[in-house]
Amino acid sequence: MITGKRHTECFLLCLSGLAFLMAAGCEYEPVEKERQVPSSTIVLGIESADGEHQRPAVEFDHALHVKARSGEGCGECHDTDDDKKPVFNLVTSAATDDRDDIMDMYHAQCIGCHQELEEEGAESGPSECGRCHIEQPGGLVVRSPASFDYSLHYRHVKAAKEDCGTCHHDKDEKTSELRYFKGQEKSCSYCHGEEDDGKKLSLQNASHRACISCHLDNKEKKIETGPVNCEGCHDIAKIMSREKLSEFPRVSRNQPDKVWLYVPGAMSKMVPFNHELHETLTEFCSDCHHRDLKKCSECHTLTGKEDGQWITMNEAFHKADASSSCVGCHKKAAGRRECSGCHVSLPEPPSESLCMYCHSGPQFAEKPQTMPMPALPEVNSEALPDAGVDFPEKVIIDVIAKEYGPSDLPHGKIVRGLYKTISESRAARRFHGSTGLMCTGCHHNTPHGTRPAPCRSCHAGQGDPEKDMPGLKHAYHRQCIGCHQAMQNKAQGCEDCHKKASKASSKEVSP
Amino acid sequence: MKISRRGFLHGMAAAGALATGTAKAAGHRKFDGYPGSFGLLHDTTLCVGCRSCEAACREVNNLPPVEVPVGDKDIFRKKRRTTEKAYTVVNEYRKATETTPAVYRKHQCMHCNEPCCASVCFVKAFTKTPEGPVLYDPDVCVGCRYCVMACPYYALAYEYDDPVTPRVVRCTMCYPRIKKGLNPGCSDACPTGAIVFGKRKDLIKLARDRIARFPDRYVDHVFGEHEFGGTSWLTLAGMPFGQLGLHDGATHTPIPEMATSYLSVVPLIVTIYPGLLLGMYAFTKRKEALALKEKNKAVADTLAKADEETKKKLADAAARAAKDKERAVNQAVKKAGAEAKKAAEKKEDEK
Amino acid sequence: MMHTLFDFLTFTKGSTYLVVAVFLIAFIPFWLFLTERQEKQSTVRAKKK
Amino acid sequence: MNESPSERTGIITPFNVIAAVILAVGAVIILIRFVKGLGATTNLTHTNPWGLWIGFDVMTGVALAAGGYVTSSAVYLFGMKEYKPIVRPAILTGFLGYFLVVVGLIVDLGRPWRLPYPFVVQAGPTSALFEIALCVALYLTTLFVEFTPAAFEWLGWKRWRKVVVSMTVALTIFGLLLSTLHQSTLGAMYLATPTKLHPLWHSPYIPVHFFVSSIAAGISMVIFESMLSHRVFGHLVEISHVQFDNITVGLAKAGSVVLAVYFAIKVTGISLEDKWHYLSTPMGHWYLLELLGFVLLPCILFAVGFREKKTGLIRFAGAWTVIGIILNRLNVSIIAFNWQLPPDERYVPHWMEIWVTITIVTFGVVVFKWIVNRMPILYEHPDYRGMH
Repeated sequence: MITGKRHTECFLLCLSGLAFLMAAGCEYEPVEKERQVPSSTIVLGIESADGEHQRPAVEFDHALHVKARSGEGCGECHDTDDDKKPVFNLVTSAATDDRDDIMDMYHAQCIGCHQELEEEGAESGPSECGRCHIEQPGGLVVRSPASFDYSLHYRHVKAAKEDCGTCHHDKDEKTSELRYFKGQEKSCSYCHGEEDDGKKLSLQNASHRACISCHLDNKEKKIETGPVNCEGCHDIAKIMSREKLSEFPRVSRNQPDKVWLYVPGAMSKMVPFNHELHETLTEFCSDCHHRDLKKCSECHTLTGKEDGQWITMNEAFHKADASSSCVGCHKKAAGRRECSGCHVSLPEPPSESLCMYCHSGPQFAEKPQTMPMPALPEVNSEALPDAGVDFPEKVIIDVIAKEYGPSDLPHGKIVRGLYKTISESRAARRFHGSTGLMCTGCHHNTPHGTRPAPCRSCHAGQGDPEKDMPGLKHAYHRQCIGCHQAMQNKAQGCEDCHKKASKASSKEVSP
Repeated sequence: MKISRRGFLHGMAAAGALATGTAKAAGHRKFDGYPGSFGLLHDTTLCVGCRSCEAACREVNNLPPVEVPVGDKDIFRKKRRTTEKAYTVVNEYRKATETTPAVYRKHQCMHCNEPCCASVCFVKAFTKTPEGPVLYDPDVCVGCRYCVMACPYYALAYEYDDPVTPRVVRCTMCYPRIKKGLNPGCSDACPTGAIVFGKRKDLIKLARDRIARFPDRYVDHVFGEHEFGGTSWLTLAGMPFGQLGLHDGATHTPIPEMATSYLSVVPLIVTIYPGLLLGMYAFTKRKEALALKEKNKAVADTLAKADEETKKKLADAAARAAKDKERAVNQAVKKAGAEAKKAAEKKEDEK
Repeated sequence: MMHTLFDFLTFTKGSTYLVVAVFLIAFIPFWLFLTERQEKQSTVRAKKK
Repeated sequence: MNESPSERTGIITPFNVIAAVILAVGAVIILIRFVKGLGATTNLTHTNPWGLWIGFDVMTGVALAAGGYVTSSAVYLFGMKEYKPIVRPAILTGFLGYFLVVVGLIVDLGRPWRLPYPFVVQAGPTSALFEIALCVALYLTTLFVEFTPAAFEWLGWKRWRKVVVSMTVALTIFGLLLSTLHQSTLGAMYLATPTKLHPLWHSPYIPVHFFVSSIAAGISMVIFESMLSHRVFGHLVEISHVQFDNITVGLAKAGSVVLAVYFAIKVTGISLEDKWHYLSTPMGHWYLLELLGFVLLPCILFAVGFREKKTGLIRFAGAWTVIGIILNRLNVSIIAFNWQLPPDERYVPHWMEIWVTITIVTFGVVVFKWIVNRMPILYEHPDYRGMH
């Protein structure tokens, strides 16, 4: 009995010791997770010139106040315009921008209200400094920009009974007043920026004012309408869960369906561009057009213009690391997990042969008056051949089997997987020309339609460092593991593909 | 024993043989290392952490086989370093995530172009061979371990448990195999060709070429091309080298240059001190001598003064004596004259 | 022809050691030569006294 | 004179007993080290190849043995005759100090029997260590020769004594030269580790830091050691207390100035490489502790002690400076070295290492005692009074 107790004690002791050792052994890395502040909380705190706060910033729970004072209406805290409508300016962007004035204003507003309520004997908030200015680790406000995608836009179009003027307006140069110009709608950010001078509001104030007041009106009119609180537009979860229309007409702002991409003076072949198709592939116009909806070539000329921040036409279309350039966007698409297996091993820049996939139009020094509508043929993926000598179902790789046994490669399974991915994507079909190109993902440098040569015919022995040509063993492992890593296939360890061999056979079988 | 062949200042003798070039080898001269020396390129973006290199290294160097079987990833829970039983180790520097694979780096002696270990060794036990490897000679090693302490890559290990013939141990870049025309064990074993052996210059080209072709796979830097004067082992990476246990933004100045910078003051001190100090010594001596002279002079003067006075006293005394005498004589003469007169008058009266 | 800074340093530092050693030793006879007469004179002076 | 109380009361004194125990155990440990290797007796690792035996026995030992060259050059080169009575004890301490350094080295080296290799087999002239080895070897000899007159007087070999005494100036100059070189080069050793030693301690000035601090160490050691020997061997000392106190006060002045200079160049070093921002880090606070607590403070204490002629304060400052120098050398060689490594990769000395260090120091004290009790160190030999 006692001995038994002893044993357990000893065991526990050892266990704890072991645990300690392991703890000591493990590399410790700082795992301080940042405190998340909900989107409905507004952090109030203006840094002084030397970036110092006298007291920690106040985390103002907007939702709580809305709930508590729901009866009173927003005007209680927010300024109201001439016709007593609340304008949802951030108080900080009010008349003054002197730090102390703003601070006083807040203190007056908050504490004043809290004290009044207290006197009334109603439930109230704190009026002592420390209970609003709470010392706590700086948090990360999870507030994502309100995303006004095509679907949401159409819902507004419907709600506004096709009257675009409800939201869109522009400044009349003559009368210098705001009115609606048909067919010249722009995104808000075209005029409304960061700055807010009493007259032209900042994007934030403008949109808050426009959206929320409209939603409030509808609310009063008991019409189904959009959110009036912060999280309604700025909480990522809410945004994702928002109902997305599956079918809705295109945003109509007299844009073309199909268009020739042409830049005056460019000697390259023209690019037939399917604008309509790309609308379905993007979420906002601003994915490609930045603020206004001009033609690319207006700002991005051959040599670049100031309006285009000196980005040339060539860069605008081809810059690989730009989000809004053709190549950049396509590259991003090709980086998706299901594509990356092949695309990860494509060198930069891509081979010239790829240019023709886009530059398939005619070539003119001067753009002719009349051009035929660009024809963009729908490419259908051809069927896979039946399994056989030319399309083996299984390939046993044992050419170099030594301490590890042969590895049987599920060729058919892999190919069918890729085939499915490609044939489901219009772009993939278009750019892989046909499924034939798919094979070159692994059997690179093999002309389409011909039976691939065995890997070892190029990847001989130790390979050739001069040409950066890996040897056979290296080629196999890089191709397989590289692809598995890119496509997040868990089979990346030695034993996953071939077992440790007891007796190595090295029978030549063409892979 | 090799020692018999060596003589004192063997090092200088060896260098002296190369003295032909030294006329040009002035301070401004840049040294580019041995042309056509070999190196290895470790592409960490291709390394899958299988540790085949570790196993192969132990095999070709007749070391005990790896304790944890190849492919077992548990070993990466603890960071390891090279020891007297493991000339190379692979460590995991970033854990695998859902979307990104883990990042590994193989560590071993970097075989510097300007080896720090060699420059700090006071018996010159290390030599940079024209082939690239830095070789160590246990026959002269005294065991001070300054090399182990100075190596910026923590690549050297020491046989602490050997009381009689402890050695510094480290990767030899498989010098014997290279001499035989073979590749280093690790590069042969690597399944993905993440370790490439070749002429260092070619490998740098190769690395740059890879960076150019896959700009978003690599950090645009080849570690070991210039760091501390460059190393034979070159490293490519997809993440900052600082996070791979290497020195981010290390200087290009070879450590030997920094380490020996002060030694150029030594000859100055040796040549200046004797003159300077003897000067000071002479100075103090002179001060003492002067002080002595002053003293003597003072004594002499006082003596002289005293003696003057006595002389004067004597002289006066003499003078006074003479006067008295004269007076006495005159009186005597007068007296005599008067008496004679009297006598004469007396004579006339008798007649 | 030297290829590494290390070789260059080994040569220069080594030879410099030899050079300064020579100078250090040579300084003693030099000093004696320099002060020989002076010593004599002082002794002579001493004798006169 | 050759009779001393410690001998009259026989061999069994508390001191002797304790010393005997320490030495006995130490001897056993050293035996283990040579039979089973460094691994069995030290916490040295591949990452931390230098431990207490280098950091204290060598680094600190050399610094604390600086009294010899400081005093001898003061008296024989700069004609400060009044310090004559402290030269011999200082030189003896110096000689023993360096002797112990070599002993420590022999214990620490992997193959100590090859110690002469750099001179007889193959030289590594690019190494700071080569220069140090050369200087220490020569300086040890120099100190020995400088010490011999005492021995010759004891033995009564007048002619030998005469020869050596005639070389005094040459020896002193040579000693000062060698000390300047190796004291500074000890610091220069760390010029090779820019990535490992904390930037606050690593500086292009580090050789100068080491040299200047060694002077301070020498002076403080002389103050400290003379105080001790006057306590312990009072019966041997013949200079009057007044004379002894004057010497102490004079030393305080020197010590204060040297420490002030040391402080200045240390701060200058920080500005030279714009390393101010490190001062706000934990290591920076540790550095400030060393700089303000163990350089500036004793500097001020010495100054006050000198002004007020407070020998007690001066002796305290002396001891404080000695601790400061030890701290500095340990910082450079152990505490601020590999500072960026995680705790489990840092070096902490093994108890055996500490014991061996204590053993070596004890050994030194015993030998010092033995010699002082016999030879004319603290007093002038009657036959040679007022000579040399």
